[in-house]
Formats: sequence, C-alpha cells, structure tokens
Amino acid sequence: MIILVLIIVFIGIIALETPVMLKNRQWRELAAFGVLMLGAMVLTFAQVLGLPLPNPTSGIEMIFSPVADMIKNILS
Amino acid sequence: MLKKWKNIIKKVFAKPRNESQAIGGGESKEPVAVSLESNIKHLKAVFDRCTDVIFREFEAAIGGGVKTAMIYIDGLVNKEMLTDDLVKALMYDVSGINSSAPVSDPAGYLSRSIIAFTEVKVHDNMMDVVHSLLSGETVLFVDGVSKAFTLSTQDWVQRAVTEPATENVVRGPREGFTENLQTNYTLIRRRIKSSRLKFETMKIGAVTKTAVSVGYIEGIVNNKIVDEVKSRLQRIDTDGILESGYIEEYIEDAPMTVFPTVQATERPDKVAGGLLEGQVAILVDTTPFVLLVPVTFPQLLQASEDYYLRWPFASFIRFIRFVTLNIALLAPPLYIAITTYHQEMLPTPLLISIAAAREGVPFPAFVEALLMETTFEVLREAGVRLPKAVGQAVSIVGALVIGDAAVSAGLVSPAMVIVVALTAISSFSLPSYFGAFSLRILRFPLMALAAALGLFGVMAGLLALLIHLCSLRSFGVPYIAPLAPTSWRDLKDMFFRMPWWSMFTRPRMTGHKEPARQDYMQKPRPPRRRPGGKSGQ
Amino acid sequence: MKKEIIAVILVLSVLLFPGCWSRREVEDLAIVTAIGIDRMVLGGQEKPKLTVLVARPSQLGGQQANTSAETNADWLVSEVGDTLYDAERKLYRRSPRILRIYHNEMVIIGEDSARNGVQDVFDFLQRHKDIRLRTWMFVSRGDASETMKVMPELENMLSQEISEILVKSMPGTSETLAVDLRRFSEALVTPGWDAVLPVIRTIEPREPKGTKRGEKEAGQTIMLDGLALFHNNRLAGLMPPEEVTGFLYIIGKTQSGTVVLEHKTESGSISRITVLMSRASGEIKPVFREGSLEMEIKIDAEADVVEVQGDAAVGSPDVIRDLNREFSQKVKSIAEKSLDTAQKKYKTDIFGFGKTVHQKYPDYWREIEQEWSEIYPEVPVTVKVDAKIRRTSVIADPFQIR
Amino acid sequence: MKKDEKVSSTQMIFLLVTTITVTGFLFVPSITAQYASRDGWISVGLAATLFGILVALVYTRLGLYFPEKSVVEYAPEIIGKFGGRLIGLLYIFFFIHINAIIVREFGDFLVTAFLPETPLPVFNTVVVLLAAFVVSNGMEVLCRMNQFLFPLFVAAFVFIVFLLTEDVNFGNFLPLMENGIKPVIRGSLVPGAWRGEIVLILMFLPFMNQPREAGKTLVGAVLLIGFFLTLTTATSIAVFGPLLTQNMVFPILELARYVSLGRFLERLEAVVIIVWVAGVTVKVAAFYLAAVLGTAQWLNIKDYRPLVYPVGLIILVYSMALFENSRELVDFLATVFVPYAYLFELGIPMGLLAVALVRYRGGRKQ
Repeated sequence: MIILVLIIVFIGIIALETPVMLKNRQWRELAAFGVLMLGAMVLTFAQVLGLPLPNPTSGIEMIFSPVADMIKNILS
Repeated sequence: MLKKWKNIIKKVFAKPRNESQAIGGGESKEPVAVSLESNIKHLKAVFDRCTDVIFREFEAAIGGGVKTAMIYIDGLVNKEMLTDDLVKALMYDVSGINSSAPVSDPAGYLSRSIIAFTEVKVHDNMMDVVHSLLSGETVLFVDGVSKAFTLSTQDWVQRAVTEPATENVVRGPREGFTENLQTNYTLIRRRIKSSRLKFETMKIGAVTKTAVSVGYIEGIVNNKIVDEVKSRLQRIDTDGILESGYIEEYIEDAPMTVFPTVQATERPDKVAGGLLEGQVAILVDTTPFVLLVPVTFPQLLQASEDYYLRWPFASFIRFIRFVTLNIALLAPPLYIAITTYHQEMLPTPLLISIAAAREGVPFPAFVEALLMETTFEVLREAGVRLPKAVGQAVSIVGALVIGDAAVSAGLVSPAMVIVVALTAISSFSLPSYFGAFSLRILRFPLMALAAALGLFGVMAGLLALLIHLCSLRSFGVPYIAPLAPTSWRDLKDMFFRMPWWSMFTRPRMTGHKEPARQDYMQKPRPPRRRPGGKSGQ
Repeated sequence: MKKEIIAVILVLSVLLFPGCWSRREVEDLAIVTAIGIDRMVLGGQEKPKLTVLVARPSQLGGQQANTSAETNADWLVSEVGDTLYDAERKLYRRSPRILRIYHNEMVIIGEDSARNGVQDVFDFLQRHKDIRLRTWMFVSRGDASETMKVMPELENMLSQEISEILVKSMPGTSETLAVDLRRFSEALVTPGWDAVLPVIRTIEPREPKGTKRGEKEAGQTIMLDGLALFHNNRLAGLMPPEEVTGFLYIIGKTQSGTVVLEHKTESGSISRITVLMSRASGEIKPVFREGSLEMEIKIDAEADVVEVQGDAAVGSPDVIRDLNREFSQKVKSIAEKSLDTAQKKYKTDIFGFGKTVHQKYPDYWREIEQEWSEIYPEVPVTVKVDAKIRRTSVIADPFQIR
Repeated sequence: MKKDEKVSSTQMIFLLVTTITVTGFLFVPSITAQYASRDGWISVGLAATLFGILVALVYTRLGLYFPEKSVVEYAPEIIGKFGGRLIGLLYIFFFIHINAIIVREFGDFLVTAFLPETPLPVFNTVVVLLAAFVVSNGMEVLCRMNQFLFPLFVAAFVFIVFLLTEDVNFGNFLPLMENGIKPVIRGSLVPGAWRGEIVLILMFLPFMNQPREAGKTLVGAVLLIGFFLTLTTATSIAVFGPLLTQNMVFPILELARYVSLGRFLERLEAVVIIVWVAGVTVKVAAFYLAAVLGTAQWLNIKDYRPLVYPVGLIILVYSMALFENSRELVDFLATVFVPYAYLFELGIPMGLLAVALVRYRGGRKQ
C-alpha cells in the first residue's frame, strides 16, 4: 500500500520536473536530478521496507565522541 | 511528443480568424467613391440586413442643390441634433451664404461653413467610415465629393451617474462610474485637473472593438509599469471584451491564484487616489468597473472612506477590519480544530457548555460546519440573484429559519450557528467584495485541514497560504508589499491610517519616481496667542 | 504556478488521506475535574487507587440545564491499578467516554498515601502530559476518595467548590496556603526546603444539609483545615489553621485575616480589639553570630481596627501606640508558635531556611548540606516584628452607651 | 543561479534569528540547565554570545573576500581544487544532516506534546513539503515570509514572558556561579553550537544587497538571538527553578502551559506550537535552501529547482532513520553535536580564513 503511494509520488515528481528540463535542454540538471532522485528513491524504499540504512549519525558519533568525552573531562 | 500535442492543440483552438469577415466586408481599404450612388450601394452591401442602419438621402441647398446622403445607426445618435443642425442647415441653407454660387472646394466648404458641428472628421476610405458609423457617428456623403464626413452625434441611452453598488460609504462622494467611457473620463478628470493625467486608448476585441483606456499620471507613475500594462493589453487577441473582468484575466500576473492581483472598483475617488499614488487605471467602455494595477493585498482591505474619516476613527476601523479578516478566514477552522483536537485550550466552563450543546448532534463538527457554511453560501448566492427587494428578506429569513430549525431539530449545535453567523458578518465587513471572495473559498480547505490535523493542519495551511502570498506579484510589486518587504514609512497607511499631514510620501512600491506627496510640517497648530485672549496686547 | 497547485493538492491529500488520528468530538469526552490518589492493600499487595470526578455536561450549561438534584453534576469513579497510570487506564473500563484530564483542577492526595511518601505520585503528576503545573494540590484527612464523595453546597461541581474556597475565600483568613504542583515540586526537589500542602477534610455541619432545610439530614461538607507538612517526600505532620497564619507571616504570604488583641484600658478593664491585616511581609535572613548559624526573621505588618469589645479608646494615638506594641507581640508569638511546631515538633524545613543559607553562604552550605536535617531543628531563630495599626475603620472611639 | 535575488540586511537578521531561536528556545534551556544549573542564563547570555560574535567575525572576514560567491564556490579558490571541493561536499552533507535533525526535532516535539496519536512521518512530510514549496520559490520569498512571521514570533514570545512576570522568583538565580566557571562554560557549549548555525551566511552572503554590512548584520543577529535565548532560559529558571528545568524536556512548553491570566486565559501551549510550526518551516527551508544551492553549485548547474524534491526526499528519509528514540536525539544534541557543529561552524571557516589571509595578503586580485 505505502509502496504504491510512494511509487505514485515518485512518478509525480519525475513527471513534474523532467519535461521542463527536457524542453530547456538542461542535460546537466537532468543528470544531477536523475542521480539524486535515484538515490532518494533507494533510500526511501530501504526505509519503508526496514532495510538497514547507512546512518551518518553513528559515523559522526564514532568520530566525535572522543572529543566530546575530552570536553567533558576538562570541564567537570 | 510535447510538440505534437502542442500542434494538435493549436489546430483545435487557434483557428485563424479573419477580421474582415468578422466585421462584415467593410474592411477593404476601398476609397470613398465620387459617386454618391456607389457609396450608398457599398454601405448597403456592408450593412445588409441591418435594419437599424438608416439611409437618408436629400438635396442640400448648396451649389444649386447637391445630392447628399446621411447614414446613421438608429439609437446611437441624437436625432434632434441631426435634424436641427445638419438636415435643416443643409436643406434650407440657414447660413445665409449665397447658395447658388459654385463652390470650388465643396468638402472644405461644407465642413468649414455649413455643418454646425463641433467635431467633424473627413475620411477617404470606406473602412474608417464603417468604423465611425458603428461607434455612433453620422456619416455624410456629398455627391461629387470623394470624401465622407463623420459627425460626432453619439447619444445613446445611458444610465445616469449613481451611487456605486459594491462600495458604499457614509462619508465621501456618492458618484460611481457608469457604462460610458466618456462619462468615466469626466469623473476622473474632474478630480485631477492636470495635464499630466494621460489616457491612452486602444481598441481590443476583434468583433466588439471595445475601447480600453490606460490612465496614469505622468511623472508619478513608474513608466515601466505603464509599458508593461500596455504591452499586456496589446497581447490580448480575442473576439470580444464585454467587461473589465475579461481584461483582468488576460493581464494578471498569477492566473492560478484565488487572490485578485488586479483591483476592480466603481469609485472615481478611489481611482483618482490610486492614480495619485502611482497606480495605473484601466478603463473599459461599457462597464462601470475600472481596474487598478498594481495592487497589493493590504490595499484590498482599505476603503476609500478611510481617507475621509478622521484618522483615529479610520485607524480603528482598519483594526476592526483586520480582526474580521481573520474571523472570516479562520473562525470555522479554528472552531473545528479546537473542539475536536485541542479541547484543553478552552476554559472549562466553555468546554462544558459546548459539550452540553453538542450532545445529541449526530454529525462530527467538521460535517456540521461544512453543512452550515454551504447553506450559508447558497443563501447568499440566492440573495444576490433574486430581485433586490426580495433578495435581502429571503436570505435573512432563510438563514433565520434554517438556523433556528436546524438547532431545534438537533442537526447542528447552537455554537456552530454562532460561529457561522460571525464568519458571515465578518466577511461582509471587508471593503473589497472581490477580495472577500478568496477568503470564502479558502475557508473550506482550511476547514478540511483542521478536521484532519487540528491546529497543526490549520497552521500548515496558513503557512502554505503565506508562502503563496509572498511569491505573488502584481505588475512587479510584491503582493504583501508594505509588510514584507517591510517599508516602515508605508506601514503608516497599513494597520493604521496616520493623519494626512504625516504621510509625506507616496507608497514606495508604486510612487517612488516622485516620492514626495506634500510638504512637511503641516500639522495644524493652535496660534501662539488666541485672538480673543486676555493676554494679548 | 502549476507546481504550486500540485504541491498544495499533494499536501492536502497527504493530510486528508489517512487523517484524523487524535480527533475526538467534545461530546465523546469525559472531562475530569479532580483527581484523588489513595493507597490500599489488595491481596496483600500495596496498590494505588485513583479516584476521579468527571463533569456531566448535560447537567451543567446548555439550554436544557435542569440541575434538579436527581443526578449529580459530576460523576465519581475510582479504580485500583498496579500503578497510577494503570489505574487511569482501568477507569476506561467503566467510562463510556474517553477520560481527558487536561481540565483537571486539583489533585487530592490521601493522608495515608502522603504518609507513605509521594515519590511515585510525583513522577506520575510530572510525567503526565495532561496534568499542568498549575494544578492545585491537597492532602485529605482520611482517604481522598471518601472526601470526594461530598456534595457541593453552592457550586455545581465539587472541584469548583474546593478551588473557589481555596482561591477566593481562604485568603480572607490567611489560614491556608494555595499550593500548585509547581510550588510543591520545587519544594520537594530543592535541598533545604520542605513542601507543605493545604489539608482538606469533611465535617459534619451542624446546619441542616441538602435541599430540604426543615428536616435535618445527615450530610457532610468540605472545609480546608490547616496545612500538611512534609519532610522530604513524606507527610510529617499537620499544622492547625491558627499556626498557619504564623507560617504565612514568616514566608510573607499573608493577605488578610484577623488578629485579636487584648488591651488593658486605664479603667483596668480588658478590651478585646480585633484587627484586620491589610499588608504584611516577611524576610528570612541567615546570619553568623559568633561563628554559628542563626536565622533572623523580620516581619512587617499593617492592620486596621475592625472591632472593639470593651471601651478602649482606639481613637487616641497613644492607645494605638500601645496597641502596636501588643500587636507586634501577638504576631511574634503566633510566628514562634508555628516555628515551634515545624522546627521542633516535626523537624521539617517548610520555611526554606536551608535554601536561604544556600543562596547566601553557598560555601558553608556545601559543608553542611548532608547534615542539614540534623542541624535544622537546632538552629536558633530570632523573630523581629514591626507591626502597625493604620486605621480604625469608619468610626474612631467606641460608642459610650449610657 | 538566481543571484539576482537580493535581500536586505534586516531581512537577513530576521531570518537568522528565527532560524536559530526557534529550535534553540525549545531545547537549549533544559540542556543548559543540566550542566550549568541556575547559571544557565549566563552560559546562554554571555559565553555563547561571545562565541557567536567570534564566528560572526570569521565569516564576515572570509565572506568579504568573495562577496559574490558562496563557500562551496570559493573554497576551491582558496585551498585548491581537491580540498575545496571536499569542503564543499562536507558542507552539503552538514546542511542535509542538520536539516534531517531539525525535521526530526519538529516531529518528535509535536508527537510528544501535541498530537500523540499521529504518526511521526505525517509531521515530517508536511514540514518538508512546505519547506520545498518555499525553496522552489527562492530566497526572496523565504525572507519575505519570515519577515511577515517574525513580529508574530516576537509578540507571542513577549506575551508569554510578560504574563509570567508574576511567577518569577529572582531568588532562583542565587547563588551565582556556585561551582565556579567550569559548569558555565560547559553549559555554553550547546547554545554556542546553536548560535553557530549562522554558518548559513556562508551560503547566503551572495544574496545580501549590501555585503559590506554583513559584519553588522551577523553581530546584530547574534545579539538578538542571545537576548531571546537568555530570556527564555532565565524565565524558565526563575519560574521553575533550575532543578525542575533540567528535568523537563521542553521548559518553554511548560512555561506556556503555566500561564494563567485570571483563570480564563490558560493553557497557552497552542501559541508555542503555532510559533514553533511556523518557525521550524522557516528554519528547515533555510537549511534546505542552503543544501540545494550548495549541491547545485557543487555540480556546477545553473538552476537548482530540479534538485529540490530529491534533496527533500533524502532529508525526509533521514529525519526518520537517524535516531531510534527521542532521548537519543537529545543526547546527541547535548554531547556529540558540540564538536561536530564546531568543526563546521568554527574549524573549517577558520582554516579557510587562515589560508586566505596568507594568500591574499596584498588584497585579492579581482
């Protein structure tokens, strides 16, 4: 059900955006749009289907938590 | 594929129109013939089966009797004037000049000496003749003269200048525009006696040839806006313009919005005021509604009366108007949102009495509101369409009866009736009838949003509305102009109406070419010494 | 522009499509106006009991409001659960409408429950989204559920009756303190400050009760009766109304209320003079005297004479001067009495002495914070009162009846 | 790129103030009170403002080397193609990530405090859609919309604070700095990171009609933000005391609920919610616009409009996937967010500025 809705939404967005770009012959824009849209669709389906998503927050936590701990130690 | 579709659409809708065909054959630039007969024949062919075109042939008492013909359209001309000033003059030669003497330049002689009309034009091709005839002038052919004289004899049945129907005032002029363009010019010109007030006229509509006039005050108005208006008007290519509403839809900036980006008014004083602030007026023949551009949303909330009342009252009224604007738009959605989602916001006793009133009402609040709002809109529409005398009575009685009966039957709760009544009265209090339209429409989606997501939905709807309003422009001017982008000095004439002597400048957006409206330091002050005071010497 | 329209339609459809999650029509709500919290032992296990008063809209407001005594204007219902929230949800089993407690005006904690500690109650009240910090708090003598059975006299609903007594009438006597959840919570969590709550109880009035004045029916009515003193999170003791006045003097919350002075006139007879408080303020100041901590309390009070029994010539400034002295003496004794009850008898720091020490001497406070509850009862307190009589109402000396 | 869109410095101040205050006033008082207790207002008011002014000066100095360009465009010019483009990419990532966090905050708050039965995706979708609507209309519309809303925010805010004056207890501020300066500084880190969100100016500077005024604009914005956040923190400490404040998730909401004017004007939390919804839409739109603009500039394409919806979808997905529960979010904000934000708000711009100072010592060749 939700997947159907999503597919409709995606088709809607693509149908809305591409004609303008095609008409104005903005190939670079079209390529950027295509890549980003593809990425967005993959992410959305992954999220909806409960597949693991690459989560930047955990990476950030890994990098920065030593710094955070250091700050905590200095200031307490 | 897109192109293909475009072509198909073009073929279907844009069939090539032949103007000469549309007007009836008189379009060929055929010169006026020397022979009277052939001229009449030509015109008779053009006006085939037009019973209201009158051909009158007679002999003029000049040059020993010349055959002449007078052609006019019955009902568009003043017949008395024709008889007295044209027919009599020609037939009896009232001028007393030697009538039998030969004339070397009959055309010049006629227009100079005989025809006692203020405005006489001489044409030498048939197309112009046909056009003049259609706009109410009388055509005079003289045998042997390859020229046609057109006399401005226009005089058709017209409405007198009356009080405008849509914008009433208590204080202020009672005149409203009429259907006659000339009268409308007069009404404006009477207010602005300046040579800088310009009117540029063009004919729009292949069949109707409606006169459309662009008025502005040179020096105050931003020339770019005038050029933009003119070019947009020239782009219009259609059969007919019957009302300024046609023009409005062809020239507005945002065709897909519910907000009017062109202001229509019946009041000459409003137009004059707009012109003085750098707006451009578009006058259309045959309608009393004059368009003003560019217009901003706050201007739709201003009545011309605001400027005639003393400023504290005017400011107070404006404040009330902002309140009613919000009520008209938001009362039903907020009622729905609060009673179905956020009951905690109501004071306890009020919540309990609403709950008591709603006990036994079968519908959810949203359906109830929808029912009442629709009923109300229907009643209002009925009230407008019915004859004036019956209309008001019917709508009031209808509202009362339906409201009362619905409550006692338990279909709706009394609280809802109060909300709907409040909304209705508030939407009537807005000065711009056409601006109030948009609120009436927008209320329904907001109600739906309120029913779906409560206050959050209302807020989301309002934000979408705000974004939309911010993105609108009217002839290059941001639609909510003095608010955002903020112009502090223009805010003087926004929520408040500051005293006249403090509004030194014209609005920044339209009148920046000549910003100063008046001199500073005009605030009335009491004289230093009172004339009758004892302290005086 | 086309895009905008599509976007608007998208928003609308997204919203309307599933829609209406939290929607409740008003007539489907059970509006809770008061909550009572008790503790009971059920099957050898201690369980909380939640009692609520629900307003009956059809009996209040609306057009056909017939408040005939046949049905109460509010509905009393209680349920026992494993926890308080559990009990609240169990109430759903008996309520045809959904319980909503955001209009709740008061929470009444049963005496037993209060004596056992309010830690769990406190979390329930704080975490519950719908309970506001401006909710009046009470401790009831006996069980809250019993207290809440009382029929109101003047108002339609019991909750209204109680809150009106608390907010509108009681300031006229200065014998109780209106405490909302915020003040209660702040006092509970702040070190060096103990909480108080007004006590609510039922009494059997001597007046006939109910609608039929002629036949005396047995009945009960509600009254506010002093304060409940907490120590940490437990109810430590009750303070009678007369002493509450002293407590209010010290914390500077006195609003009105009478003080009766005894004055010996020149003729030797004793007059009883009633004065009505018009303004009072109190200040608590910790000081170090010879290295040890002492509390200084300074009370300023102003009052008007409202009644003279006897022949004291209150019109004379000299008499007033004497009266001022007696007035100060009296205020001081009232204050000391309540100090005595709180500090010596129940050992609870309801005045926030610890808090003032913390604010003024943070370093010293850090040393003694752990032992404060032992130090507190022994802290010497000096009360200084500056009380003045300002007016004698609309007559001066009492009339001489001959 | 639509750089012909120009906004005035007042509009920029309003935009920055709304952007930062709107989430700040919800989360900052509680997080600050956890570290600095009753001295939270000093943390927010003085320490964080000083930090804000520092970063403002850095941005101004840096931005004025290239008043027509954004950081994504000029970073390669300063430190070379590869490093510059990497920095650009990092900023795009930062904007998208922060935006996802904001959207998550928005949804979490509404679910917690407002419509608990409504699923989170609904709120997130609505706000992202509204923001997409704004972004596709461009910078001018964003600023205009905010300019319209800003007085309403201030009015609502002042209204709530004003109605609470009766309940304010200044004794709650005593004793000042009981445990020395350290907790105060610790408490200032999070509000400082919030203040640093004026990093948006690195993207928006080219839109200013008078870039020379950027310095004044930024400092003005920082001071105004400081005023609002300090007032919020101070009010909630003065009304509830530090101990209640630090246990509350949203002290400002409790403040609004606590307002009572004559027992009939009560339960004003809806005011907070309305302000919050409008403000967050502005904030999300601002970061969204920065992200989309950055992406367009990085990919060197002229019209950013086609990127609006894909980027919005990514933001939406991550707003739901980033955190498991509401406490994870607050914990992230209180700890890891600080160094993470400081890197982008202070670290990278400082580095760029240092290189620029050395390279363009004699003035930049135009």
